[in-house]
Amino acid sequence: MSDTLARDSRHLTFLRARERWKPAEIAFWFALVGVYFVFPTNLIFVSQILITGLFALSLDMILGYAGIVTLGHAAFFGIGAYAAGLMAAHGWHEPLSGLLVAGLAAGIAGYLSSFLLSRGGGDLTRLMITLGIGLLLFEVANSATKYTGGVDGLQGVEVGKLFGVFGFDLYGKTAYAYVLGIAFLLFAFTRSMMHSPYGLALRSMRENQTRALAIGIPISACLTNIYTIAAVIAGIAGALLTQTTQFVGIDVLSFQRSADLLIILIIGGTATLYGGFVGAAVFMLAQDRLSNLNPQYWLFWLGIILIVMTLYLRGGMLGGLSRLADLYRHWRNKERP
Amino acid sequence: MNAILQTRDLWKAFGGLIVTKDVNLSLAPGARHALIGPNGAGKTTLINQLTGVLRPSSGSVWLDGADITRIPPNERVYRGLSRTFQINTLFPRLTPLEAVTNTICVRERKRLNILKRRFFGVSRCSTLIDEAYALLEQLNLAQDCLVETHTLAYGKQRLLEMALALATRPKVLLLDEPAAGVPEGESDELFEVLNTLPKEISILLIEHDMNLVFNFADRITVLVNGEELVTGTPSEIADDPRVREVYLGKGH
Amino acid sequence: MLSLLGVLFDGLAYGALLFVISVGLSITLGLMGFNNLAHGVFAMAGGYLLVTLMSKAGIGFLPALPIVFCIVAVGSLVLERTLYRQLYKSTPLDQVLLSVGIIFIATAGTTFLWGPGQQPVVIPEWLSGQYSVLGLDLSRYRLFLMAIVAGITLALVFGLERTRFGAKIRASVDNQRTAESMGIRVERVFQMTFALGSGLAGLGGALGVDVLGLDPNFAIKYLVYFLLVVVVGGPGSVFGTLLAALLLGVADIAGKYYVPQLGAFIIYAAMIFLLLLFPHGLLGRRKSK
Amino acid sequence: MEKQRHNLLTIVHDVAVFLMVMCGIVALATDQAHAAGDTIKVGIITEMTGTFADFGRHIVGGAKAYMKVNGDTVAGKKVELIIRDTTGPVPDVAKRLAQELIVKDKVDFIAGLGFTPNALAIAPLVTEAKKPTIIMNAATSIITTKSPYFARVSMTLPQVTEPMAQWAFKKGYRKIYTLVADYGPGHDAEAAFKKAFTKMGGEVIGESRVPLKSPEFGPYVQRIKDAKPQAVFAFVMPGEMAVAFMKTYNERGLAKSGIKLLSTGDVMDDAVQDALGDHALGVISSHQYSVAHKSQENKNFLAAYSKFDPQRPNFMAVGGYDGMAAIYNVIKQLNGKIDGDKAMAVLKGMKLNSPRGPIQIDAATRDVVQNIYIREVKKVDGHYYNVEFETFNAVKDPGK
Repeated sequence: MSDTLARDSRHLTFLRARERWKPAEIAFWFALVGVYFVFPTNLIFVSQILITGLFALSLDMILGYAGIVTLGHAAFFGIGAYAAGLMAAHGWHEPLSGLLVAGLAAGIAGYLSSFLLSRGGGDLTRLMITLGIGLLLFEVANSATKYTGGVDGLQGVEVGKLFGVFGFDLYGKTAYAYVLGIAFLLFAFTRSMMHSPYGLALRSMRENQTRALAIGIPISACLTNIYTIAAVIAGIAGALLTQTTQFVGIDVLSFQRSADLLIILIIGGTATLYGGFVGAAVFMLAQDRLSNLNPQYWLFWLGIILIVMTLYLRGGMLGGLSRLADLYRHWRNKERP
Repeated sequence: MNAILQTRDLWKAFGGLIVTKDVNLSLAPGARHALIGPNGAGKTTLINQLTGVLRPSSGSVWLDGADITRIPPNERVYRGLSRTFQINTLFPRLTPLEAVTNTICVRERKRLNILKRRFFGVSRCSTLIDEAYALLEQLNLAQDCLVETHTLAYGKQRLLEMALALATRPKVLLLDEPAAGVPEGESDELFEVLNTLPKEISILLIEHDMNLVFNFADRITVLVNGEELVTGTPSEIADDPRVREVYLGKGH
Repeated sequence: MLSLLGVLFDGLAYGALLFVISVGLSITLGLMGFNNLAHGVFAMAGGYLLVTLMSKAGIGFLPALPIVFCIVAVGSLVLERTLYRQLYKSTPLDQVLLSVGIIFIATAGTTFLWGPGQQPVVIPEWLSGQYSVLGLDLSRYRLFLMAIVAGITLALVFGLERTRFGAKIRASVDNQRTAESMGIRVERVFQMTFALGSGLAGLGGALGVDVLGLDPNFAIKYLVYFLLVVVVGGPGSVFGTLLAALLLGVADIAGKYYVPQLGAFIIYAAMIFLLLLFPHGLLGRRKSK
Repeated sequence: MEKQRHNLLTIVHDVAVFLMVMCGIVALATDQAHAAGDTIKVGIITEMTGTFADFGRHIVGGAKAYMKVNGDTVAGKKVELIIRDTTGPVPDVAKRLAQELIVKDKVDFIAGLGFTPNALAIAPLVTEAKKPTIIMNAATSIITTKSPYFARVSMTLPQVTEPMAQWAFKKGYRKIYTLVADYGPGHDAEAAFKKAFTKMGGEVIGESRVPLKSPEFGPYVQRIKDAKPQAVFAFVMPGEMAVAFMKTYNERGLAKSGIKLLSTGDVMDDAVQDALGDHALGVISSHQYSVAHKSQENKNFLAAYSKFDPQRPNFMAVGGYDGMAAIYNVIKQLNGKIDGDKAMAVLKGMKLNSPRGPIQIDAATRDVVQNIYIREVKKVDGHYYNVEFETFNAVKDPGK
């Protein structure tokens, strides 16, 4: 066996294998297509899971990949939701352009606020600044009753037909297909970005900022950049929620939404790309089921889950699974020495 | 003199505490320059000013004829100033191959188009990956290049420190105690690497191990209390009574 | 002029309240470096204990306070042993999640035991109402709070700076290994510190309920306020916490009195502004390497 | 080795996806279990967890109390409650729950709805599905105009606010200060009071809006004190906001200096009376229901409610109770065959004998018409009650 040949194939296959779409990933998205036919009465629920998953993906970009802890991510979701809602309420009913505008608005907000984050201080300072911005924005939406409808919500959101053909119906069929399509596109976009040299640079920043700076990564520019992109995706997720519910409640900006999102992502697993979707599914299904069983104590169970997770299941569901797989590998290696 | 790296009247004070006092350091192209001094002499602070992590209170830093005093750290790397760390400062959950490839991609980022940089997988940059692999091979890390960094032996991690710094293709390399913490027996590998570094790279070495310093350096600067005590050839330094005093105490 | 003085007094009094409910967190977060968002749980425990002691056991308001402090402090040790200890060296994110889990369980538990409604808190007659001093109306309870704050501040500053225990805490915090090699039982010191912080949280909760109300959501509702004060002040600095509490208190009250339209924004805006000016807190120390 | 590593990653993802799909299937499949039979299903959308869990507790408690008193079978059909948790004012969740109740559980009625945004969000759905929907709490005027299938048994804010203004003017108050919580309902109350009061010739000499998340009322109350009005009209969120406000009000001696406190009954919520304690003594409020209301219906209601909840009920519980009464009536009239349009026809103009007194659902607006009582907080047998002393008969929502 020629030495060079072995060498070539070895290190390149390693990287290529990481980047390739795995069969399980393809199965994941096909399963979601399957949901459309198998569970026609649950489409709204699953599309809300997808929206939350997409929102969690955007958080994953900055928390999982860039390592910024934030408690104010709902700000961008909310900006997107209101942008899409205001457009639709003031006569512009076309949904796709609504998404674009929402993403743009959230992106601008993300770009501007990213400069507040590069001021230094620890995780805690960043946490409080993001939290503060989120709370401020909530108050702004609450006081601007004339434009946002305040706590009563923004009414009169009318979303036109998708491509001028498919109307949004009671069963949420159009909504589901629409959400799934957009979620997949944005996921593929994020996925390819995270596997690119840029994604590698982000991961290295999370791993060690000092070194990242020492190998020449322009850290604050990268942070601004990824923060903006994450804000755009969060904004689009918000707009999707607006368009599929045809209503905007002020809760899109609430602290609760940011906090739940963080929990969702952690439950699913950070820096895994799928963690957000898995977390959203588990969290929302559990909330729905448990609170139907005994609504008052859903919080209790959630608390237990969180504690068990932090003590015994670091890395979330997907992290736990990969450790299971590690065990499996050890076992197999023993079997076949 | 056309120095590759130079400081001019560098001065740094934290409040009333002066840590760098009128330092005028000068590295000729291809130099093997060592910076020694007792603990707390301000060696690391000086390095931090060279790399741009700290801003000097006054004075300036020059790289290849350009004033880089106000240039951010990452831009200095781009212009050819790279460093290693005294304490391993690596990416624990990246593999060495990823870490070095990352460094090379960062270096080449202005030559990659946006699609390659942002949207195509890293594996598309196969020439850069080959370069990374070759570098790792050169540093005896090829065997371990596909496992996560935190699982590597300490000595291997020291080598990776070096690999990351070299991957930026520096003109000037600042080595901050490269042998720190490496047991006696295992340091040979490291010295060998140091000795085979290409001559075009100018090196500023900070080291406690006097053997290494005197074998390696062609010029030595002794720093005491933030001040340059003396600069000279190894033999000049070895004979200098002031240096003996600093290192061995007054009684000797 | 009179209204200015009145506003200043109200602001300081509000600051005193903020200080009382947050200082415990400043200790666990700042000294031990534990991101204990469940601080409010201990405060809430203090509140419920106070209510129960007063209504069920018939203990007076003043004697109930030290009892609350002790019970919460001792009770917190159970949590420290079973849960917190395991995460002392974890990432902030893990600590945040653990403590959020504790908040959720506490919220559900309190709902189960006391129901979701507001708990009545009756403070003694001699603490309610106002003193009239030179035309200024000063609330008795607020004056009482301010006195307590002065007491706590002095005790803490004295305790942390001048006593052996204080020296041990500082040594353990600065460098765990060195402290251990000096014969300090770091684990024990951390336990005591945690109990102190939690006890103070309980005391703060008990003192705060008259103004803040008490229901199972207490821990989450006021979380933002605890964090705000501590982070702005600079974790671990008692004076910093005091300064931040008073500053934010005065800013908030003055803002609400003079520009009531902006009432909701002031405290958050002040926080962001102060954090941008002092990313490490007013009197925070930069983490030395 | 490498091949194995590759397999491994695949396995991880396979397992993850498998688990997720299983989770989903199990969770979704349990939904399909509801069998249609000889039952009438009522889907209650309300707040069961979170900060507003009290809403759900009262609404559901009230609904169950009605079923306790009147049995769970009407016209040969068993009535079944399906309770869904919105967790708060979260319209997207409310809308999803409504959709699921309609298409999956196939409910005959939708009820509950503690918050305006939740009600507004489901309006297009219930219109499309023609589901009779009983609003048991949400109080913004416009709600019933948003869907012809909405009927309200609770109240509207202007409805309870206007009588307060009229009473105040009648009692000779001319200079009044208003203080409201800074959110939609607060703004509505402020506007309704001001409109009614100034129309009669009174003057609102100052207005304050208090942020929802404010533990400190000092500066706002101080402004009132400095403005020296004859009375204050206050509308804040029930719960800790009301408690904090009342405490500050008393601490600053406004009551003693003769500034009367007027409010609507949501602030003087029966359920929080004991938490308010002496602080609220003497406060005048206007509302449709007081626990202290003297009637046989109220006695029955209180007795039944105490079976579900040791704490006192409030107006939301009565909303739940009367909502169920309306639903029972419809089932009876239609003899168990529920049809959206017919149900709405029955609801229009329906009269009920509620624990609060007689009420009617307006035939034109589908909104509630009811007596509004002026009450004063008094201590009776060691507990605090809103004691009614004056009645405005059959008040319609003036907001329309």
